[in-house]
Amino acid sequence: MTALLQILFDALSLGSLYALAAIGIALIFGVMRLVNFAHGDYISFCVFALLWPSIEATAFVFAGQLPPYLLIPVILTVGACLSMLSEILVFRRFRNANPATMMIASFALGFVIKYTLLMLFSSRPKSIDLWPSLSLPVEIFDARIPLLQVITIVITIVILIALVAFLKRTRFGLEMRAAAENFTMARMLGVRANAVILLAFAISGMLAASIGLILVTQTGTVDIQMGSSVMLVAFIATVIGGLGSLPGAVVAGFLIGGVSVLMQVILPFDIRPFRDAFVYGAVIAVLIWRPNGLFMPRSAKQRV
Amino acid sequence: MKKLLTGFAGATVIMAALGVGIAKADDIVVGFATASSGFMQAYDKPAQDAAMIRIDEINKAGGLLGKQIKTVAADTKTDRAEGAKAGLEVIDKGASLVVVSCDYDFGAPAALAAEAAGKVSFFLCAESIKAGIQGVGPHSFSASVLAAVQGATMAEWSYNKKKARTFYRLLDTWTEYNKGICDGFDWMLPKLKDAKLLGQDTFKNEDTSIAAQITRIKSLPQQPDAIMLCSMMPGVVSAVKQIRAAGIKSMILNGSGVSGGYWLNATPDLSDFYVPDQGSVYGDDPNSAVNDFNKKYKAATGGEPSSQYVYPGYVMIDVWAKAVERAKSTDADAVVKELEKMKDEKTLFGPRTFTSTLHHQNRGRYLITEVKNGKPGVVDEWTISEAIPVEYLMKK
Amino acid sequence: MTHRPSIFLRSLSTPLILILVLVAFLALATFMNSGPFNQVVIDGLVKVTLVVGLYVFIGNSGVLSFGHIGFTCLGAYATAWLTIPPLMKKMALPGLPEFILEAKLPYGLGIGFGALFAGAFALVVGKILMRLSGIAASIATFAMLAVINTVYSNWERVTGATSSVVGIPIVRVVWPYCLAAVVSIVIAHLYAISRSGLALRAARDEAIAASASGVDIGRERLIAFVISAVITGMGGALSAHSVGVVTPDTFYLNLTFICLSMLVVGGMNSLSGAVMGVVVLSVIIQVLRQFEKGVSLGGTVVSIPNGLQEIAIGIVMVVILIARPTGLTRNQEIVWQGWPFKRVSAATEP
Amino acid sequence: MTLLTIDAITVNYGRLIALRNASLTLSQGETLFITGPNGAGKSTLLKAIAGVVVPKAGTIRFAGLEIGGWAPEDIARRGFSMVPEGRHVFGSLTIEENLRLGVGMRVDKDAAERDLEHIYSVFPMLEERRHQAAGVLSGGQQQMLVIGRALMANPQLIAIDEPSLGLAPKVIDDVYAVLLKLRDTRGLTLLIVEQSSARATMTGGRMLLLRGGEIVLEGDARELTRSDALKAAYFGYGEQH
Repeated sequence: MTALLQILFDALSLGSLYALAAIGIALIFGVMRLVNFAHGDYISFCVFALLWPSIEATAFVFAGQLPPYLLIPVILTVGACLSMLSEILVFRRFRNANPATMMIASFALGFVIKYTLLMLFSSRPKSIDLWPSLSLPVEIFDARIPLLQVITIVITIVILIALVAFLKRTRFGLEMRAAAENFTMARMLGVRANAVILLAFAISGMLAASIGLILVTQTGTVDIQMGSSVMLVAFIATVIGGLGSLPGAVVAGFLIGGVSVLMQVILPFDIRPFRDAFVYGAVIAVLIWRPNGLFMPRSAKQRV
Repeated sequence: MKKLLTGFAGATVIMAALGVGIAKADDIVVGFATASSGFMQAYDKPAQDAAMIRIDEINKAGGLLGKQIKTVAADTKTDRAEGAKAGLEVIDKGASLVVVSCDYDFGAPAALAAEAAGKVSFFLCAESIKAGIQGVGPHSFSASVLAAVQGATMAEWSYNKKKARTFYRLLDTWTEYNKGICDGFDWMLPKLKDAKLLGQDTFKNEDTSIAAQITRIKSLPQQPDAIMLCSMMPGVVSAVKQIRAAGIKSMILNGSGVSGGYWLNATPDLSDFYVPDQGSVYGDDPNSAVNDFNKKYKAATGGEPSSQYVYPGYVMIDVWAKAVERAKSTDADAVVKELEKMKDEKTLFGPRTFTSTLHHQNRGRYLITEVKNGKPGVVDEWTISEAIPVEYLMKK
Repeated sequence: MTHRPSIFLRSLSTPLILILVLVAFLALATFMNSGPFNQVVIDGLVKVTLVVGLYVFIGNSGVLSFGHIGFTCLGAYATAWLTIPPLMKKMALPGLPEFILEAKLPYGLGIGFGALFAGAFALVVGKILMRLSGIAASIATFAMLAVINTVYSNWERVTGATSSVVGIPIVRVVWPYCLAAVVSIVIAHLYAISRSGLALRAARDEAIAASASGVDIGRERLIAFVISAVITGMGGALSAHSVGVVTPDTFYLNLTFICLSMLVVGGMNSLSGAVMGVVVLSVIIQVLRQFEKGVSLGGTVVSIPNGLQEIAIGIVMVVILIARPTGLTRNQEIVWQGWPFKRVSAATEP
Repeated sequence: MTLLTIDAITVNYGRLIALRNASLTLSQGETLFITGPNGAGKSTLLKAIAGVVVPKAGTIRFAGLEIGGWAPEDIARRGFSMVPEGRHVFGSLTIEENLRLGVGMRVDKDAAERDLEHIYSVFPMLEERRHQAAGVLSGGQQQMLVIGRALMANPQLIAIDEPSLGLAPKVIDDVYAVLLKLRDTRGLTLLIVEQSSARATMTGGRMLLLRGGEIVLEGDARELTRSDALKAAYFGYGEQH
């Protein structure tokens, strides 16, 4: 029973990360058909924003020393600004380009961000102990669960609720949903395209920042690669969920998190290193079964 | 099209201008085909700096065979295809010793190029048995000690000095280095009477969470005395943090990949954490000459050595230069012959032995560093009771 | 149809021009006779092979594939299995079947079998994957790459897992690579003007109309998928012989993105785009790299910090794509129409 | 007062010329029907005004401003409301959300609420299902919704591409009644594309015939239908009613 509970928390906390990242990607895809491969590098960038640039092995913690009530808004702002900046400088110029071109442009942008970080901080992963008290375990029904896992899940739920409230209850949210569904029609109704897209990028950037904060608290590491693996899974989750469908992205994020934890638990030792092969095999199976994803938005067909 | 070709021709002219050898005939050239950018840069650069210190020392003391040692460098960009180019480039510039990247996988292309050209190649700090005869050829060496020795050292030392009897093996499948540590551990464990493996698991370095693996340890009927953690940066920090966060108190044994205190601020209260080191970067080495080297390194680079992986660079030039002196030539075959005669050759960072079947260390003296309340310090020294057989390592 | 021959000739000029460009590089390398420069040219020719392979599928079908580097991996390991001296193989890869363990083929045959192995694998996997289209197909191909990578990274006894497989004969002469690149261009051109290639491009541009006129899109895609797998598999085998070492992580995301970028920057719907993308980006990279090492201009050495090359190439790519969203060749083929070169639309003429 | 002036615009999609040298003017409170066979460029003309396609040549002035090259949202915000062909409801939004989308640019929120009530009173079905996703509506109901949504913006000029398509005759009557009432009370200007001229004859107003991307005929709707000019201009294809 306690083991089961533990596994449940493992799956939920991993799924939370994937879900948050998947929303960030789905949001942008929704409003402008862009699969943003730079998203993972936004995550890394936000994490590096905790440090002062130096190529020494020891991390020079800078912003990371701020109290949480300042640090969180600062990092969220960094994420939002980076994301918006990339829209203004790069993606805005690709409004009518085909998806492949935009995808490669986003990859090139990510490349630039990654190597800029590499130059400023060197490639050696750095260590930082952010909010050590979150690493302590808590007892839940006899299971000792790291507090951070609980917090990750709670934060994800809070972010999801806030996002739903924003989308459902505000004017901007309404316009964003409309723009995600039919961009041109929304514009003909006076929805300001650039503002909506910029806002979507800002939210996406803030989501990247929150993932970065969770990751760095959990791993204690600041590494250039750290966003990439999350981003890849999130990208897949977005497709499985049905591109552009936010609920789909969330569900698929949790699904992939759950499946990988489950595989780690049930696979025998000799096959365990092949875990990802099974996970990706499952991805192919799902795609064959439902090529348009689990939750295809009603209007997606005509556009993709 | 036309523009394109013109541009291309221009580029090649530039290349040709640079490609011409720059070394004087009476210099001995050491070529570094290492990473000055990309991921490996952080590992190659410090060891290369240490090598430069030894080269400087030799040059100041009158040089090698009466000649000055010159260095040339080419960037591998942490890319294998670029590595082959870099190797060819330094050979083109007359290198008689080709120094290649710290990691076997990234160093091999350049080392293979050197081998094909009949030059001696040295891996800066690769710890796979392939970094040498087995994976490159008879002119290739590594300056470090096999990863397996680290795993074996930790097992034997903890068994003898810490009374560890029950073990758990946690392998990060990312690199050969990680597997090497666990191979050494696997070899040693059956030799230890009553020592028992309670279980084992794997993870991937990039896994953001190893919660499932930790749950498996915690569901064991009995918690292990020691966890052999075969992993490396950056994933290892995350793994250690999560293991301790989950309340697992077993001592954690490691390879040298976690050497150095630079990452410990991620885990400020870490205790019962043990690392094998070739020399101490913490300023408390039993050999004061090592502490002197650390000062010299700081003077040359502006910072303390970040980990023990600085040291093999120094050892490398040291043993190679000795072999050149003894052979009275930089001719590859003669130098190799002299290197292979070395048996427990003293260096600043432990003895070195090369034979005609192994250009690497399958046994070696290690300092044991303990991390206590987040502070590292040398607590012991250990040399495994017997060398790990080459056949065992090759089968792995 | 009196103008037929002229169209045929003009379309024939495309591969000829591209081949001439490659042969010019071969000649230059022979003339320079410098080890490092040879390696640069070899590397470029391997990339040409890979990107042309990608083009055969992506360019004709319009489906972006993230999986082809998986075929590169298959080809590279296949030639490694066949060409490494048996003694080394028995040590490093004892899990291989007996007849492969005993084999010691010349590298040419190794490359050939590598290409065929990749093609055979693509035939099996393609039967399943080619039912998909659009972004679902892209993700499915990526999942295939991830599965291949995971298996090759962990199958200790057959692939040596993550450790480098060594002992592959290193080929440092340029002409085999040039030959392979030329062969891949010829195959790509022949496919593009074949009935299947035409049908597939028609389906790419007008999916509904094409399927209404009886084009079996799945079948045509499968054909393109297999042919492109053969070419990318061959490229992988070549890359194995160019460096002498293979590891699974060489054939993963980085290479995938680099090759896709070269294709898209060149112009993903045209063969000329595939070749020019590689040539242009490679030349820019080499020039930037020279600046990293330092270039003496008028007596003063100009150099840029190490690592700036990667940043610069990223920016260059974005700028090219902003200026030419459909790639350097604007998705058109370079054809001979007297001097200078002129382009025609790839949609109307292959 | 002239509300819209289109002067010699040409629109092409690649090599295909969809609209050639088309000019027209429209005064406030006027009704203009555009008719013509399939592919004549009717929808393209509306899209050009809306800013969805950018003319290659020519100028468009709306409400006293040169709007050529403007973004669609900016044109909409000047008081141009468009109902494109093919019922673009936002399927995942509720009916009321769809309607409220049109209000975004208005400052007179109270009046907007009254307009909402008004639209609900004309199309009671929409009110009944106001909190359901618009995707579940039938084709005709969706048509009502998009017209209602366009009116919610309180535009000066509304352009509707084939309002009758898929609607029951009774509903068509209702739709026109609303439009004409707004024209008479608020001075709303109507620009309506209809493939047939029947409705134009019934409603009255000006009519314009497009064929092959060119304006071939223009005049009073009733007079044109009475004379044979329209039929002749439409030729080949014939009148459908």
